[in-house]
Amino acid sequence: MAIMRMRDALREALREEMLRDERVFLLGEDIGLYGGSYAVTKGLLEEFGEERVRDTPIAESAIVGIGIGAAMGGMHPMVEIMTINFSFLALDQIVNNAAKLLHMSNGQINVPLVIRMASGGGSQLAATHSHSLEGLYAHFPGLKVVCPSTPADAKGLLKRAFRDENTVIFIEHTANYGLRGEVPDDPDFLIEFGVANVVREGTDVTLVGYSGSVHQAVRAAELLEQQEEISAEVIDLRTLRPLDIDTVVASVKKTNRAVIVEDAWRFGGFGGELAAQIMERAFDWLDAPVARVACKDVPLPYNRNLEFHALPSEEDVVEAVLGMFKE
Amino acid sequence: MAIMRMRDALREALREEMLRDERVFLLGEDIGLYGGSYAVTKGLLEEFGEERVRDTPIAESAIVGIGIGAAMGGMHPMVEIMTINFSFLALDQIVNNAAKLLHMSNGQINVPLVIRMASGGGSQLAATHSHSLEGLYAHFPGLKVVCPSTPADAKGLLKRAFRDENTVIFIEHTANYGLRGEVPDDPDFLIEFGVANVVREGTDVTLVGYSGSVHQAVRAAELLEQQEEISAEVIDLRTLRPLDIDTVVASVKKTNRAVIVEDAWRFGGFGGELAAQIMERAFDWLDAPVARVACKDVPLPYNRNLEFHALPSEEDVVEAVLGMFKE
Amino acid sequence: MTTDVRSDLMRELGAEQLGRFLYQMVLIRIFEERCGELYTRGKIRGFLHLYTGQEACAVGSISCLEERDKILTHYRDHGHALARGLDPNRVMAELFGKATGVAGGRGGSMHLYDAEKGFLGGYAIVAAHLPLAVGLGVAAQMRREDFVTLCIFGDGSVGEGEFHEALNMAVLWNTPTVFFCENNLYGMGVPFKASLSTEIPKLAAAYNMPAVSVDGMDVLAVYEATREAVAHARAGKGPYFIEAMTYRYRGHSMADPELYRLKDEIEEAKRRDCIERLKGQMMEAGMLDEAGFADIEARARRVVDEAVEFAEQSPQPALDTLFDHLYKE
Amino acid sequence: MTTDVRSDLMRELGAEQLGRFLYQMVLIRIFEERCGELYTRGKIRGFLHLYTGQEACAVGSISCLEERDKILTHYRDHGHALARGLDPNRVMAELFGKATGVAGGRGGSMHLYDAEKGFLGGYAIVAAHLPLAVGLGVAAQMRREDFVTLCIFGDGSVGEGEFHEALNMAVLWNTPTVFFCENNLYGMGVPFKASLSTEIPKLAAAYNMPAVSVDGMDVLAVYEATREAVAHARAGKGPYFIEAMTYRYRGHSMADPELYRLKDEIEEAKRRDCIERLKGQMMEAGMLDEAGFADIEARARRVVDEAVEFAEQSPQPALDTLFDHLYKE
Ligand SMILES: Cc1ncc(C[n+]2csc(CCOP(=O)(O)OP(=O)(O)O)c2C)c(N)n1
Ligand SMILES: Cc1ncc(C[n+]2csc(CCOP(=O)(O)OP(=O)(O)O)c2C)c(N)n1
Ligand SMILES: [Mg+2]
Ligand SMILES: [Mg+2]
Repeated sequence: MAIMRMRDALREALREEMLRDERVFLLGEDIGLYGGSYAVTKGLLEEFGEERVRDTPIAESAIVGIGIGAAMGGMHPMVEIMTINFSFLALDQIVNNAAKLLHMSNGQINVPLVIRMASGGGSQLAATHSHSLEGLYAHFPGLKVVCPSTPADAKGLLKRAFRDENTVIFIEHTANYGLRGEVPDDPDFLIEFGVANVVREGTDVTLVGYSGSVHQAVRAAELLEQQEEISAEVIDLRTLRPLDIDTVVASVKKTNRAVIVEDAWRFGGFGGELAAQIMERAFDWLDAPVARVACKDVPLPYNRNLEFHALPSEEDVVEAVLGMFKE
Repeated sequence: MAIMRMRDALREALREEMLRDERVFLLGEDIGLYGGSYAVTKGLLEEFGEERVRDTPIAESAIVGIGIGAAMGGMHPMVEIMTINFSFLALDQIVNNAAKLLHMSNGQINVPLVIRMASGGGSQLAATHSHSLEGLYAHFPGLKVVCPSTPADAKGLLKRAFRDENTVIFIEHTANYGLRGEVPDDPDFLIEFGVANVVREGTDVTLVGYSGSVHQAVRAAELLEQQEEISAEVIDLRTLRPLDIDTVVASVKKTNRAVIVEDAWRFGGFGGELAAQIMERAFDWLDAPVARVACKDVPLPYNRNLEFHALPSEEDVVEAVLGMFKE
Repeated sequence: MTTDVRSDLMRELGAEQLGRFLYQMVLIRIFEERCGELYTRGKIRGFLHLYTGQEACAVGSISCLEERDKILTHYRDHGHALARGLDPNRVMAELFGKATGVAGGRGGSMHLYDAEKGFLGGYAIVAAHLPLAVGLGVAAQMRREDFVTLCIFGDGSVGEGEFHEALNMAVLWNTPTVFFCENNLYGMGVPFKASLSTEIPKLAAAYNMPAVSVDGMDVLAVYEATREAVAHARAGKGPYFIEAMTYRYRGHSMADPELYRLKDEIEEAKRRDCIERLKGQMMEAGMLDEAGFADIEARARRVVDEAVEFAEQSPQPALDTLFDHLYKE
Repeated sequence: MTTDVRSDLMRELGAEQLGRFLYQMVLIRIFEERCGELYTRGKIRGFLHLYTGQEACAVGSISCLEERDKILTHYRDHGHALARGLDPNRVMAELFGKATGVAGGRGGSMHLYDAEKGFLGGYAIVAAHLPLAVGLGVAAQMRREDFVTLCIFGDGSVGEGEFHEALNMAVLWNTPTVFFCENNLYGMGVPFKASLSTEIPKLAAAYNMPAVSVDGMDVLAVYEATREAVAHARAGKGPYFIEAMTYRYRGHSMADPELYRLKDEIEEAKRRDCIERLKGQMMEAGMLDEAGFADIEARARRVVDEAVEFAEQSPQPALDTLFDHLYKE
């Protein structure tokens, strides 16, 4: 075990997988000379050379398409899309090629590809640079969607992604890159997809988060305990596809209340899916409708006050929980 | 009133709006010489000439971008994206420019633009050509999302779209193009956005649909009445953003049960949003969890049996309703 | 009819190889005409884009490939599949949506695959397979394998951004990619001149790769150009661009009312027909007589008849296979 | 230092106009250096891309425009905004995120707007504003207005598909668009040569439009080329492409560790500094003396001081304005 930041844990995972499997190589904008815009790939160009760490032109669609083609040709590439905001430009490749080729070719062609991208708001980057699109990707069958919240999970899940024969969308919240935590050294440390993590046990309400929002949920749980004597269980989904709804439902059957916390816009966001599934599976256990705490329905503004007003906060979570107990 | 097909009603709307407002012009792939791939624009090139009906190269992103630029320059363009499947390629323009410019510029720049696209599965076009993405578009603040199910609605809503100062995503289900219905002749016939249509009244269950799925809901309601003596109310949302949830909630408070019917994949689809909102607003009125009937979680296959097996059917709706009464 | 004897190349190829070209072109022609009928009868559904008229492109280019090479093409892909030697029975079965089809009935006309034969798919999103072809080239380089990827697409694709992105990166990374553009003068109903402000080879050459334009109605010209391109790519000299000027006799798809072009233009193109041309050349060279040609036609017809029969008799995919191949374990 | 006297052009422009050029370049330089400090002190946040070194591009090109013309640019947009005459107070206030900012604090550094001045935005998605510029040209044509759109972007944008799509359509539709590429040799940390397989003007010219490369460290060269381009576009002759070879003295953004280039290269570029150059030329021509230059600097510094003061004193946007301007009624 070593204590490290999430960005370093991610780099460790990439390094170990590159050492383990020569089919693994990296391509993306500024992952080489620049060292990665969030420094995840720093040093890898020096260690592995230009053939395996490739700086690309700014051409998201082609980069992903080349990753897909290389995967079809027997490699296991990792494409870094600098931030999820630019992934709109590659969405056709992801949805129509990466996600569907196996099914459309009746099992003949698979696309073992890892697509990493930085995500989330809260850094005053304004409306075009602050998207949270985990749920958008989760909608498409054929993809797997991973969104770690801790350094250890980041490493274990990213290493797991390179053991997958399918395309894995790996989404990293920018606010998490600097987070520190214990990370196993074991080069075979893997975390399975579709296994949620009960971050904190509790009895009165279940808070469900993923990626950045897990930390808000945990802070809210602490506030609830300290200020309101409410015991909140916190679940980190870790992967949205496959989704470990069983763990969520088991928790809700115990607590009888659920609040979903996410950075994305509420309207049409993934929280709706979670709320609906909880209702479907735990209807008779629910003491109150599942609540959703999410981003307000506006493009994120640059101004810090406005941005934080738009984004969900731990206070919003506390308020949502208290609302459930009032009724 | 005249009886016409939906494609003709759409053409009428375009024609009337072009006659009314010289800022309106059309651009898109094969809308001119070819007559439109679904014949919606047929004859308009002949009537309005090459300046106002523009065939474009195959370049979805630029086409939409040019539409945005022209709108910024004082025009009110209509961009036809041949099918919604190709709109992935234009998504960045739609989400980052069309939807956000007004807000980002603090109200200085608006984008009065209508983007029409054909949508939906069921025509054996296989996985890349069968998407239903109404819900995906509805997620983005700044857009309006319209999806008519009848010729009259198509005309009234499309004309309304050209009276809007914002970008309107106008989604037409391919299965609806040939549908016939009465359509008002009045050139000022408009249908407001955000007003759902109660297509059929009922007392035992509320079926909620939009675009193609309204018709399945209606057929299911007929089966339920004939075979099971269950009285189903059917609501056509007409627009997803703005969403008329009030009409839905009022209905559910009367029927105490709701089934959402949609062509999109269930997982992460718009149905989750609807189910969650119904729960939030009518929790104490619900006798059963809101059910969702949607596409199975696979890319749509070419084979007709497989495709129909994957898509939601009226039988699936009936089954979902019966399931609610059993418990 | 032109019978410009390319005597050197014809001698080099010989009667047998030329006969194979002729047979393949005839097979594709008959196959496609039959598909047109079957579509009208509802046996084939969805979108169907026939290749009639363009046969020299598929046959001339694909004949230059080795077994280990890869092909990516667009949705107008029957001709390429047959030229690559995919089983006509299984291609037809795919069009029928049957379980025995090359994609188990999941893909249909626009999405044929045979990975074992290096036929990595028909792609229905215009230009989206161009980057994939570059990626296959990267894989070839990194695996130290010397396969070449032939990437086939239409003139309409040239308007898409991915065309540019892919060409640029292929040159930057020097990948073994042959870009093969079948310019049939129309992207659906839009004349090529209305969709590109320049000439295709001029644009391709601007990226710093060799770019040529050839007569795509002449199988020998296509063969010669592609052989050169494949040798270039295989030798590690990087990508190569070919524009083949051709023409489709049928509408864009079966749904096309063909309002955008005149019958005359079609008739004019037919006078340069690729099958008639090679037939004439071979006859002139004494490599073929009418009986020989009749025999080729009869063979092709039998193969197509059998394919239809096979497709008819094949089972539908079972409903419980719907979720197969969603993820690979 | 080069002081190649372009005497004809200098005479034509006269001391007043040249003095304006010099003043604007100095203003931008001082403004940007102040922004860098303010970022370090946390007054400006988010992404900040400074324009230092490239001033001649903004000033030389934008000086050629009429009031009715439009400008679209990318996220490195302060220089363009100031050259267009946006109020420095309100630009600085925007960087502070204040209600008085040119976008009410919603846009920040990357998204400056002043619609009244035809400054239609800084765009932060690389190359996504190129099609918008073509669309504005379409609007000009259809409304029978003769405004020209100047579209500014970096060398890195040239790799994106939209670059290709936009250039092609601008030529096809003959729009009054001036494409102005500031080639500062890097797209973030990727050297230009690693991101494009060819030269930019060669590629642009392949679309059949005039394309030139000019010294972007020479405000007079930029002015001359852009004047020609704007006249061409305004006369209805269609789009025009300019590559301006320039250099940014600072990192890509404030977060840039600058691992990818050597100090020497930066020093070398500074020897061709655009401000020093014009200053020298004007002195040589007797249009300026050291006192005059000191005066320019002092004026610029006062303006920047005042802008900072204005920004500091301005109010934050009220929280209840969050939903303003989501839809236009
Ligand atoms: C991205 C995208 N846009 C639009 C279409 C619809 N479409 C299918 S084929 C076609 C024309 C393509 O023309 P071309 O590339 O010349 O090939 P051809 O059909 O002539 O063989 C169009 C517009 C599509 N499939 N994909
Ligand atoms: C589509 C997209 N991809 C990636 C980025 C991240 N990014 C921002 S600026 C930049 C470099 C652009 O370089 P260039 O166009 O040369 O402009 P410069 O910064 O040199 O002025 C990159 C990669 C982005 N903003 N948009
Ligand atoms: Mg074509
Ligand atoms: Mg640059």
